[in-house]
Amino acid sequence: MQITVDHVIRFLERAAALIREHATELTELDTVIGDADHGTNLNRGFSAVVVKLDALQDGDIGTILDVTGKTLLATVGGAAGPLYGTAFRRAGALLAGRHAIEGADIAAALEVALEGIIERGRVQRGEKTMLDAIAPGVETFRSAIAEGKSLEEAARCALAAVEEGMRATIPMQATKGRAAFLGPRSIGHQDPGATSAYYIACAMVGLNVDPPSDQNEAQLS
Amino acid sequence: MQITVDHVIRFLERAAALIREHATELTELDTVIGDADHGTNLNRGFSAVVVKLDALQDGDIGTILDVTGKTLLATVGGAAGPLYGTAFRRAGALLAGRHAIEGADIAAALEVALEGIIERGRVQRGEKTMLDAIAPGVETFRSAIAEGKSLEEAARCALAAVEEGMRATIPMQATKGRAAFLGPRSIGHQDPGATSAYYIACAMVGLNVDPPSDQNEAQLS
Amino acid sequence: MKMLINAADTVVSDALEGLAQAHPGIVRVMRNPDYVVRTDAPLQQQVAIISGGGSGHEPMHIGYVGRGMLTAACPGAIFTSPTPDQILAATYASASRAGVLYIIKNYAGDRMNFEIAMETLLLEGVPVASVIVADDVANPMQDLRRGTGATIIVEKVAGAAAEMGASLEECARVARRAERQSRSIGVALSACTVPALARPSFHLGDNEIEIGIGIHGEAGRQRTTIAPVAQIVDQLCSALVDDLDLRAGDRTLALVNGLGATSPIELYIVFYEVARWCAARHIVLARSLVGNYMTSLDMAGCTITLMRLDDELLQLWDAPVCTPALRWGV
Amino acid sequence: MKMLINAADTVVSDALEGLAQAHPGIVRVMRNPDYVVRTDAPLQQQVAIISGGGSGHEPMHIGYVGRGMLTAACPGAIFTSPTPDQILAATYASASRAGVLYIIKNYAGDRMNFEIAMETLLLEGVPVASVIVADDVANPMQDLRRGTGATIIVEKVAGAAAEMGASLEECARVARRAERQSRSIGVALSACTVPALARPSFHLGDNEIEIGIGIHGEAGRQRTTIAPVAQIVDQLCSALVDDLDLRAGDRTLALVNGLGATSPIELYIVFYEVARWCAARHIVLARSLVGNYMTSLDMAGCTITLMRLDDELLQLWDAPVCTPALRWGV
Ligand SMILES: Nc1ncnc2c1ncn2[C@@H]1O[C@H](COP(=O)(O)OP(=O)(O)O)[C@@H](O)[C@H]1O
Ligand SMILES: Nc1ncnc2c1ncn2[C@@H]1O[C@H](COP(=O)(O)OP(=O)(O)O)[C@@H](O)[C@H]1O
Ligand SMILES: [Mg+2]
Ligand SMILES: [Mg+2]
Ligand SMILES: [Mg+2]
Ligand SMILES: [Mg+2]
Repeated sequence: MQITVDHVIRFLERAAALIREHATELTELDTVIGDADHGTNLNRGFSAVVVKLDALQDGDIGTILDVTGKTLLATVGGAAGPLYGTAFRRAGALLAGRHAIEGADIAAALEVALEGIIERGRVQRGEKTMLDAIAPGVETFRSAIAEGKSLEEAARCALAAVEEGMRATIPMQATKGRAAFLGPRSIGHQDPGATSAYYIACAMVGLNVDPPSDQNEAQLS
Repeated sequence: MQITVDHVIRFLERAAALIREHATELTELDTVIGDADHGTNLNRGFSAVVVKLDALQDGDIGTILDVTGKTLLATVGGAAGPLYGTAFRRAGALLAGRHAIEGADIAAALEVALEGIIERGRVQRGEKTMLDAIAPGVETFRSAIAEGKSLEEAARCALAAVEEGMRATIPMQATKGRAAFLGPRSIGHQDPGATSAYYIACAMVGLNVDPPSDQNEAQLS
Repeated sequence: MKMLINAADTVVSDALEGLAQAHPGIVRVMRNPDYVVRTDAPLQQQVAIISGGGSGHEPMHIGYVGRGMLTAACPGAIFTSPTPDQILAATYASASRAGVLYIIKNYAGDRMNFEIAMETLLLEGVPVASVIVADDVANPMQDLRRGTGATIIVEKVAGAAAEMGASLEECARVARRAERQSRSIGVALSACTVPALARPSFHLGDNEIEIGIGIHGEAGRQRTTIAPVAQIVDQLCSALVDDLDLRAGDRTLALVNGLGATSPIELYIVFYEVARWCAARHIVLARSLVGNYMTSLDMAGCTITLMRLDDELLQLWDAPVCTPALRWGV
Repeated sequence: MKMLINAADTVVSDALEGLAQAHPGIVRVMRNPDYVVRTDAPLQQQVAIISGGGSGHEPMHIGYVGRGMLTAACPGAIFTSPTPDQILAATYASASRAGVLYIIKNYAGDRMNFEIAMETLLLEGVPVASVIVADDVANPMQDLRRGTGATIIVEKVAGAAAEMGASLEECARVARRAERQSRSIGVALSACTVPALARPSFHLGDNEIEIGIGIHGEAGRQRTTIAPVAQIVDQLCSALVDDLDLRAGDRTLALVNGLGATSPIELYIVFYEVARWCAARHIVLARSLVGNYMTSLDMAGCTITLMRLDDELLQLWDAPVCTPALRWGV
């Protein structure tokens, strides 16, 4: 199957909805090992993205993702703004001019987005950041597509990997971001950025089906 | 009987002891309708008086009271410092050069002390201040002496009047001092200054007997 | 209650030593009796401007000693008026033949202690005048008004006049004018903790605030619930403007003062609302001051002071000042 | 949790409007994107000194905009680094051909947002340099050190150099030197309340304090019990002096900074103990600053910063400055 502009817009709307729904949870996680703003900031950013989407119905996928990245950059601030902003902009650059994409395109876009985060954050896996959720998801997605799995199937596998990666941040000691200041005290708490990455990944799954019912959304939380 | 320099020194020492013992109570009363310093301040002042007493064993009663007043003035601050300081200095001036005094002298000294408080505080009875405890005490003492009562008997009657006057401040609305800022909210609380006046009066009673035993002190509290 | 202190009974002396070490070029701190005096005092032919009051209100008064403001300040024990000994010692260290002006906040204790000092000075023939600051409109009765934020303005104005060589009468006149043109009122979000007491002097519930509080840990006149700042400012400013009879076109100075535990960002928000409130009534905020200028230990909340300005008061306010806590033009 | 605000999401904008109205002669406040800029910017042939960071630390940074210090400041949301858009807008409003120096606190978010802005400027050919402030010794690992109190010193020093006409390289050099010569550490008596969260971000018991806290409501490295200030200062100063290798005879600048809810009298007591501690080791406190200069909303506690001074840094520190929060020599 192919992913169209409509799908991408729906993905972004769902991501925004999930972030809004979980803003308090994200901020609470950030209270424990950060500065209590992750949910507030991402919610501000994704709400701004949604406002922009209306004008982009006729745009291409690359433009939509680039505008999303720019909007996140301009409105989120903190660490998450540059990281997610860079990721979306890189993906957007790769998909410039495209109105329909398929599995391999998405895998490539995720790959450059991931590189963007690694470069911008000067981060490796194991440092207790969003990367620890995103990287396994991207890898899993790429392999699944390479193995010939359906888009939906690949996305579901990737989401499971993201979730696992998110949980894996709990026992880690942070060495990047604000939690790193806490040293050993950062151990035992789930990383807020890994958690927001999980909710964004949730929004990607089932893109080829109708927007999730309330029940679906409830399952995600 | 006659009151000598020794008696006066003993009175001041007992007053200091009682103020020290009740400093917290006085400060607590001052917390409710004042600024939480009355006990602390008077305790600082009377402790300074006690230090001065050693050098005054050979002085006359007037000098001792004058030094007491000056010391309170110099160390107490707040409203209580000028009021008690003025009272002691006025009594000291009246009794200048005297080494022994009797009932009528004491009544006269209390009278000028009272006047000092009224002048310094520009205060009348019924304004919920120390005056409401001191004034009835002074009057009662003077009448008792005029009626020919013994010094001890007069002092006991006066103390009862002081205590009654102190309690009478509870239902009053303050119109002088810090409690006045509270307006009607000052009603229902005993005035700290009236209470310290009561403890000082306690120290005057039984001047012709030995310093009070622990038990006596316990009864006072 | 936690505080950054060594012990309750060394709070004032430790802080005085701290001030002395932090501003050696501006003030000298003398001990027993305690006072703070300009390093260049006594100044011949300059009226000495002296204030004082209980400690716990820093930077008032000790932080306002310096060129163009106070010649000396007398810090009492926490919330306790200074003694006549302190006041006289500060006076002898400051006063020239031009005389001395006492700026006294309207508290029984402050008034009596300064009065006793003045009685002594009169006997000694030292020219002395005084101004009583009673600006807090929380109490409707004029003589029951506390001296609060206006004290800083009066000290600044009198100090500027003295620095310009004004006579004692002249200094007293401008000080009284500044006082009469100023009104204040405060709101507390929490009580303060007197170190010797070691617990807050009153309790406010999670949603309670108290309007018309003083600066000595005393409770206010009215307890109400927390509301958006715009509403609180409306209530406070209405009281001030009514009492001072401020009208459209009047120029004013606004002081938004933190009581010790309120953050600067909140004070700027309060100031914004004061500015909006005044602008809506065409009251001109010609000058302003936002920050911790007169605290009440660790009380959370603020006071607002409004002063009607004219050219003379404006000029005195703008005159150079160099103290630990207020500094401009030098 | 009670605060003097209108609503959690208008805290920053209301405070910015307040700053604008309180200091119209010094700063201009621009909105969407938000930045604060000197009224006289852009200054031809003068290097623009720009800083920024999350809000909630007032007067840092917006209170340090003005002659002799920052050309512009970018306030983010509460505890949130500003965005590249803000930084670029501030830069375009400030920068002349002499270039721009960014003073960046060592937080992932601050670094990345400024980095993105720098990438844009490099493409556009605007000369740009940056200095990272990482002065908080709470973390033994150098690159995990937060930027705290030293930021104020670096801003002052760089601003003075720029005002004197120094080149971009020169400004960056003195800023980096000031940074390398400074160390800070903090202690909290209570946590702060992020308005959007509406409750304190961590809890300290009645007798607990936390050493090595940051300024974003984050917990510290070590929890201990309240002690006399002399003991706390001993622990904090030891850490600073060890790390900076301060020795007898060294001249220093000491900044005792309140975190928002600590009273001025306490800060002066802390400063007194710092002065005593240094004096006992023959470390010379040549300059000092005591007050709320970098807050963490309504956190109770303080930070101590020590900087080794030499003639050049001293001269830059003493140079005239005229900002809302720091003012001397003008
Ligand atoms: N250098 C980095 N690389 C990758 N992710 C990072 C880095 N620094 C922080 N993060 C992520 O950002 C999250 C925090 O985001 P946010 O709260 O918005 O920023 P801030 O820490 O500036 O308040 C962390 O939970 C972490 O996942
Ligand atoms: N004008 C006055 N005349 C008489 N007594 C007064 C006057 N003002 C205050 N007092 C007394 O002083 C007491 C308070 O003393 P203290 O706490 O030492 O002073 P302050 O109110 O300055 O803190 C009050 O309880 C009251 O009895
Ligand atoms: Mg955060
Ligand atoms: Mg009292
Ligand atoms: Mg008092
Ligand atoms: Mg943040």
